[in-house]
Amino acid sequence: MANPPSRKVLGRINLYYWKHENLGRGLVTGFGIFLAGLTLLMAGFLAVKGLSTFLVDHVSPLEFLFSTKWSPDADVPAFGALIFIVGSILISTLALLISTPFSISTAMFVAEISPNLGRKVLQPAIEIFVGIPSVVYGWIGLSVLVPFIRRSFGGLGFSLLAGSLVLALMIFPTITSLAADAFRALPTDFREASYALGATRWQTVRKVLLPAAMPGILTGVVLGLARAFGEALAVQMVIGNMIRIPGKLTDATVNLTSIITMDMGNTATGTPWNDVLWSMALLLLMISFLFILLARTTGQKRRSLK
Amino acid sequence: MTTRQVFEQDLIDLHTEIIRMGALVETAIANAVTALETMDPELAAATSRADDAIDDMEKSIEHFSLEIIALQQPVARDLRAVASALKLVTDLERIADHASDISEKIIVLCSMKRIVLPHQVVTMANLAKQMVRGSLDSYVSRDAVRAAEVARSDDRVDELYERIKNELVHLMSVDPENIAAHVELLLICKYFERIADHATNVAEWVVFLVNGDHRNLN
Amino acid sequence: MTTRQVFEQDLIDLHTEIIRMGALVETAIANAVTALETMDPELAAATSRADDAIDDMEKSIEHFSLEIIALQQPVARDLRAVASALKLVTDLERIADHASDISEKIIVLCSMKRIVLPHQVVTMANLAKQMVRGSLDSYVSRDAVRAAEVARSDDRVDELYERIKNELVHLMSVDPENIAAHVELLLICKYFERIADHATNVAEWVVFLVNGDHRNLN
Amino acid sequence: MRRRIRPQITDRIATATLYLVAGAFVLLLVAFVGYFLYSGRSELNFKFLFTEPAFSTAGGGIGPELFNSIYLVFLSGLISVPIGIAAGIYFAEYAKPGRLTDFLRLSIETLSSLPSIVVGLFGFLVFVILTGWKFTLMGGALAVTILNLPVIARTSEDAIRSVPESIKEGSLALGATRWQTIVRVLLPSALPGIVTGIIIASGRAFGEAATLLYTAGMSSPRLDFTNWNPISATSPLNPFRPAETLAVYIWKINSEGLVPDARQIADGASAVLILAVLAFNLLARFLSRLLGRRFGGSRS
Amino acid sequence: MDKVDACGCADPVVETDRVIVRTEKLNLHYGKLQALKDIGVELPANRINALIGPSGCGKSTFLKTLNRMNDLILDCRIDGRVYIDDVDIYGDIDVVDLRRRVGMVFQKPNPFPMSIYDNVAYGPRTHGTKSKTVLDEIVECSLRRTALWDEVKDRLRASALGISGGQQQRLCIARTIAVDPEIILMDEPTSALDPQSTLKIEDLMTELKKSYTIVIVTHNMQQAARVSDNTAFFLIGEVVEYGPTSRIFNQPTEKRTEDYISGRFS
Amino acid sequence: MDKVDACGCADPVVETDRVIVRTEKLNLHYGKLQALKDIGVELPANRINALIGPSGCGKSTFLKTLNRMNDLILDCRIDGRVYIDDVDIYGDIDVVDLRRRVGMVFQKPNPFPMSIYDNVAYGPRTHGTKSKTVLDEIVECSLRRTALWDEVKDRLRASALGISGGQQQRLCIARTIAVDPEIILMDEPTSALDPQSTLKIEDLMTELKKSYTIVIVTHNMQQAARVSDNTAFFLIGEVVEYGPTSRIFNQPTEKRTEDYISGRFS
Ligand SMILES: Nc1ncnc2c1ncn2[C@@H]1O[C@H](COP(=O)(O)OP(=O)(O)OP(=O)(O)O)[C@@H](O)[C@H]1O
Ligand SMILES: Nc1ncnc2c1ncn2[C@@H]1O[C@H](COP(=O)(O)OP(=O)(O)OP(=O)(O)O)[C@@H](O)[C@H]1O
Ligand SMILES: [Mg+2]
Ligand SMILES: [Mg+2]
Ligand SMILES: O=P([O-])([O-])[O-]
Repeated sequence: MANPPSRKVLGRINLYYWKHENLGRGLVTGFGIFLAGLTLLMAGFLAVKGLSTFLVDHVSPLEFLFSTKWSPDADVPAFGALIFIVGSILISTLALLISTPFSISTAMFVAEISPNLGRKVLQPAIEIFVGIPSVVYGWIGLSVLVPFIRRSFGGLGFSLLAGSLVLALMIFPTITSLAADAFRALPTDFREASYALGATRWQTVRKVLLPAAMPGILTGVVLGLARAFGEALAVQMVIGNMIRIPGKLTDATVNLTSIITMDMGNTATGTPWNDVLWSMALLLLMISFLFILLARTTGQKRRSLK
Repeated sequence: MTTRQVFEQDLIDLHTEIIRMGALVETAIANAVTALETMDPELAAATSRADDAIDDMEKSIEHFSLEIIALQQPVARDLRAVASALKLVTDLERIADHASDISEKIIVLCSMKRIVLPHQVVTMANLAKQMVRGSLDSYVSRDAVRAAEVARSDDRVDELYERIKNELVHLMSVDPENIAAHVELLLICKYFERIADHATNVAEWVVFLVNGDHRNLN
Repeated sequence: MTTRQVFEQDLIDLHTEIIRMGALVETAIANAVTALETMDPELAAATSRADDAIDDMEKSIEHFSLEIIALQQPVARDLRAVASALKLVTDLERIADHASDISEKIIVLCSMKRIVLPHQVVTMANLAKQMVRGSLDSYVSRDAVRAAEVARSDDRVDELYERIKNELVHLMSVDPENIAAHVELLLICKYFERIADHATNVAEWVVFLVNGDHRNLN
Repeated sequence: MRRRIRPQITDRIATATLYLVAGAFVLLLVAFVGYFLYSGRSELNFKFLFTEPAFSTAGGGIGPELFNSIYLVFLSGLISVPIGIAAGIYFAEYAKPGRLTDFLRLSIETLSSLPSIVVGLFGFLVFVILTGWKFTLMGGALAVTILNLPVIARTSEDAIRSVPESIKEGSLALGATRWQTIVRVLLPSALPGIVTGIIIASGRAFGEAATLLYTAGMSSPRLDFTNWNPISATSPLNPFRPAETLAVYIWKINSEGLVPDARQIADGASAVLILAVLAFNLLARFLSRLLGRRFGGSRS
Repeated sequence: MDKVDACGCADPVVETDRVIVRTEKLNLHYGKLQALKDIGVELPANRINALIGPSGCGKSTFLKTLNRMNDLILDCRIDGRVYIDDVDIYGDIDVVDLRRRVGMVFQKPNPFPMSIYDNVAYGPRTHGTKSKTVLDEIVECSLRRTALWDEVKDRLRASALGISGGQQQRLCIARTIAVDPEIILMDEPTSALDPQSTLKIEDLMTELKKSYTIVIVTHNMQQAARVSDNTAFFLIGEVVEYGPTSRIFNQPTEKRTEDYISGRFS
Repeated sequence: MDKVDACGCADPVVETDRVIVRTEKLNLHYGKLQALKDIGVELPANRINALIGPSGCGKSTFLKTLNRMNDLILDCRIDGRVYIDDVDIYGDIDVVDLRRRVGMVFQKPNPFPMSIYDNVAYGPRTHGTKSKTVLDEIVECSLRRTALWDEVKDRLRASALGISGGQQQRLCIARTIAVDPEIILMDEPTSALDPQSTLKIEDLMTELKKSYTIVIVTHNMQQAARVSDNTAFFLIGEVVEYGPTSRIFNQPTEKRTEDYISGRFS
């Protein structure tokens, strides 16, 4: 089989192949590995920084995770981060509880009840919501929500409730658009089949579509949760930043990201206080890794169903 | 019943129909032979009348075969089964036709002065009858070897026919009074000869059905 | 050539083949009639020899028809075209066979003492010949009306045959010397009668081909 | 025929409820946008957009911040788009399927959903401390790049993967190499998806604050908009200078509260951000539809 | 077969040649496009009625008028009458109930992403059956009738998406049967299946016609020839010819029908 | 046809019965599964060779060994020899060039999402043709040969995704022809098409065999019967019978072949 003249073969190297395959392949492989390396580098960096709390400063991991005593600048400093962890968990869970029902309802509307309105009105609206920067959410929480809560429920206004509401608003579009995608990804066959058996639209949505879309919706919920957990500025602006476990919804509290944001600038590198902040960052990294794993497994279930 | 089974059943029905028709044809020719031996005008008349039913069967089997081809689109062995059915019914019908013709001639003979039946005529008639039965048997059992055997008998019939013809010509010249009767008898023999030919054709179709290979067997 | 065109071409080829075969058959029977009229043993011998080619054509057309059915799976009109081809070749072959038989008898006749040919024999022979031609024409032009006409002629042939048979029986008794020759002549007439029958069958298949409706036409 | 009532009524009630929720959601957005445009209306003028912020008096603008935001998006895009797409291609086409690749993909996904404050801290350590650059626009851009790279890589990979396998086979069966297939068939087909990804990432960079607090810093030097020499310290084009972006500015004036008209500035800046988001959205839509039409038609 | 009886399904009485579906001057428009023109046919009960015709001639559209699935399409307008059991289904009737009585099987097998059991039980549950025993019985009976019981009885709780395409299609038929319809509409039910599964579905149809009236759209001429009792030939929205399948395939009266079935259509 | 000549395509000389593809003891494993067993066939040039057999018997796999598309599958192992024009294609050859010489058309039409022109020009461009005039000529010629020219000549710049499925499939064939292959492999090329388009593709194949050798996988028995010259019957990875189509369909020597083609396969 003779090569056409355009294929110059020099020694054992086929120039044509080199030019049209190996070159490009080498390039993209390099960048792919660079990106992967970057990730590992970050993880490594955070791990080194974050673990030095325990390895260098000899803070007990148990104390870090389970103590509520936070006095980093005392003579005998205590580095219990439980308050922040609880704050993060409370605020995220609450946000999720508020936004999930609305998200699913909106997703149903967009995908099933009125795809037309959904496509023309709601979908763009959702996308705009996703794109709004978190400081703007924080700002609206600060300038509208906090005064409102103060007037209605008393207290400072800066509160767990304000933080959750702002977060709920932020993650609402994430969950909604993933849930709507999950509904839309369902084949029309399901709908036709159900109608042909004499089911009403609501029966179809409730009994066939919702269960079928559940893995996709769960993925949305998990990713929403991840975002809620990691959000810093918007929450920090409205939560009040009081280092205590809140007794009620209108109490101010604090969470992991807020304390990092606030204290990082005020501490010197290498001090135990600074190290503890890094440990919190590491904790956030681990949690987001966990959430991704979770979202993946639910997502995989969805793929295997298709 | 499954679609495939419907088709199988169709093929079986086709087979059965042909066997039924074959049985009628066999009876017709057997009756014709008997009527000839016993010079029985009533049996002959009955035989002649039976022919209409056989004609109808031919048409209905033809129609059925074509329907199977149109609706089931058989290939290979199945197609051969249907095609051979389509073809051999014609021969069967022809045999029955000839049996009926023979019967009519017997009736004519009976109305004339009695002549002596040369014994070879009966031999030939029986031989033709056996060939028909043999070819039908080979069809039932899809037995190509048997069919080829049947076809070979045709030569004997032809030979017998030539001899009978000569004898009858001789008889006519020695017995001018009975010329008409002997002419009828000659024609009867001619019919038996044709019947043997058709039986050979049937045998040929059986061989085709089994082997997929259609050749003149004699 | 497109697939569809292949099929159309197959159908056309089939049609052409049958017409070719028909032409050979027509020639065979025309020659047989001429040989009879002129008592020409050489023409007769040639006619008899031509039969093998026709036999081969029958087989090849049958084979072709089955191949078309197996590979193209025709329905409706196409199927009828193929099915009627499959069926009527048998009749054509039979006609040629009979023409060959007639020729052989003519050769025998020529070797005997010359007898006078009753003029009705020639009439009948020509009538049979015309029927064959007519049935083939109706096939070529797919003309069911013409085919039905042809089939109706069969009655005339049968009638003529009866009359000739009586005349020949009479001749045998008045001219015992030529009995053998007259017997041969009788058998020749019988063959013509059969030829007319087969021509009728061909006509019936033409009607089926055109109308999809297969009935006895006489 | 027997009439059955219950399912139909449930159906009506459910439908009405869903309409209500969806309507409320749209109202909320309208209120949101309306609120900012209304309260920021007084600031949506040239002076506000183009003048320097004031340090402790009222009437400052957001000129440098706006410029910084845009410049940052541009810089980070310059780095993240080619690398992101290349990495996307690698993972979609060349990475051997297996545990290692799965693990890498998982890592990258984690990177993309990492809290931005954590990325900011990483950037702080690397681009501020380790390199000794101090707070710089470049540091911020690189940190934002870290945030955006996975997004772009991910959307590129998805877009390439969603090109039907059959099209790829078609190209290979014609005797094209893998690389030719990627460049000539896969990338053009995936372009709408990739572009959407880039624009979304840009929008994110535009509004990002947490990452930048500790990388690009919370202050800007006095910029001389007539100086276009990129290595001069006062040049707006100099990437190695501290640069406060719009989003950071909003956060800062709220946390520090030194300017008397903080509220108005924040309102105005928020309105600008929201308008920018709207613009990015429209652009993404427009481009992906344009490209979709160019390569699309209805895919059957 | 004996097993079917064992599961308690009453042996159906085959009534013959009772007209179950009758249309009169049925016209259907999609917006400005007229998809059906003056259709007037009478479909006999307990028969397999095949609809054939070139793509876009309105076969699917006609099928969907019989269970009013066209109601879901916005700009679809219907004039004329469709009687099922002498009731005008475009009159004042309950659509949901109509769809229960007129089941439908689609081109691509479309089981719900739930267990095999739940798929079959879906219809009865939707229509208010709650009792577990009754449901069990319906499920078993439906699966037996579609000759699927033995193949899946050990994994009724497994996902319906895990069985083969042919089995899925039979499951969809079982699901339709479970609501005890009178008529089953099938829109090219085997075009997505391999030949072996196709044969099984065809067998099933022949079996089912004892109890149900079947209307099937098919592109496969042989399928229509093999399984159907009557065939209607559609062309650009009209019924050109309707009659016993064996006549349509042997001696169509219309030249257009002949051209179509013998593949001469351009 | 005269138009084809007008476009400058040399009228091909039909050589007959030269063997172009020959396999010897070809075995193929996917991991542990043996998908092809000891295949030894000789396919003649300028003929349509049909591969038939039940699902999963290895037809597609065999087809893909002929242009080494199986190279893309990781755990696929091949022993034995495949000769094309007496060159062992698993020896030291250029795969890219092999794939140019052995074109492939897939089950579902898969035009590239670019213009009709670019689709056809894709192959030649990939192989280094740059001249606009040459490309124009190749495109026109290929489209003419697939009888598509008249249908699309006014919208060569329109997206290939906007034409009908049947046209798309012919476009894919044109695209394959454009690189001037010797052999065209087709894997169920009409199974996603309606009957009319199917007929057109079949016609095209009959036309193309004058210039190319065609190997086609089909599930449609009639299609194999109608268009192919030779038929190979595959069963569980083996070739049970191979011969002239008319013999296979009239008088198969193997009972298994007969059972399969007459639909008796269980
Ligand atoms: N929802 C719809 N809106 C508008 N027109 C439609 C719609 N559904 C079908 N049509 C049109 O109505 C006509 C008939 O369509 P229908 O689907 O009934 O054809 P069909 O005979 O089923 O064809 P096929 O064999 O391809 O399924 C076609 O011209 C089609 O384009
Ligand atoms: N990439 C693969 N990896 C593992 N096994 C495979 C792969 N492709 C095919 N097989 C297996 O090899 C066997 C033959 O497959 P192949 O696709 O060649 O069958 P086929 O005859 O083309 O069937 P069909 O008619 O369904 O297309 C099957 O058992 C199939 O499951
Ligand atoms: Mg349809
Ligand atoms: Mg395959
Ligand atoms: O049918 P025949 O008259 O030739 O026996």
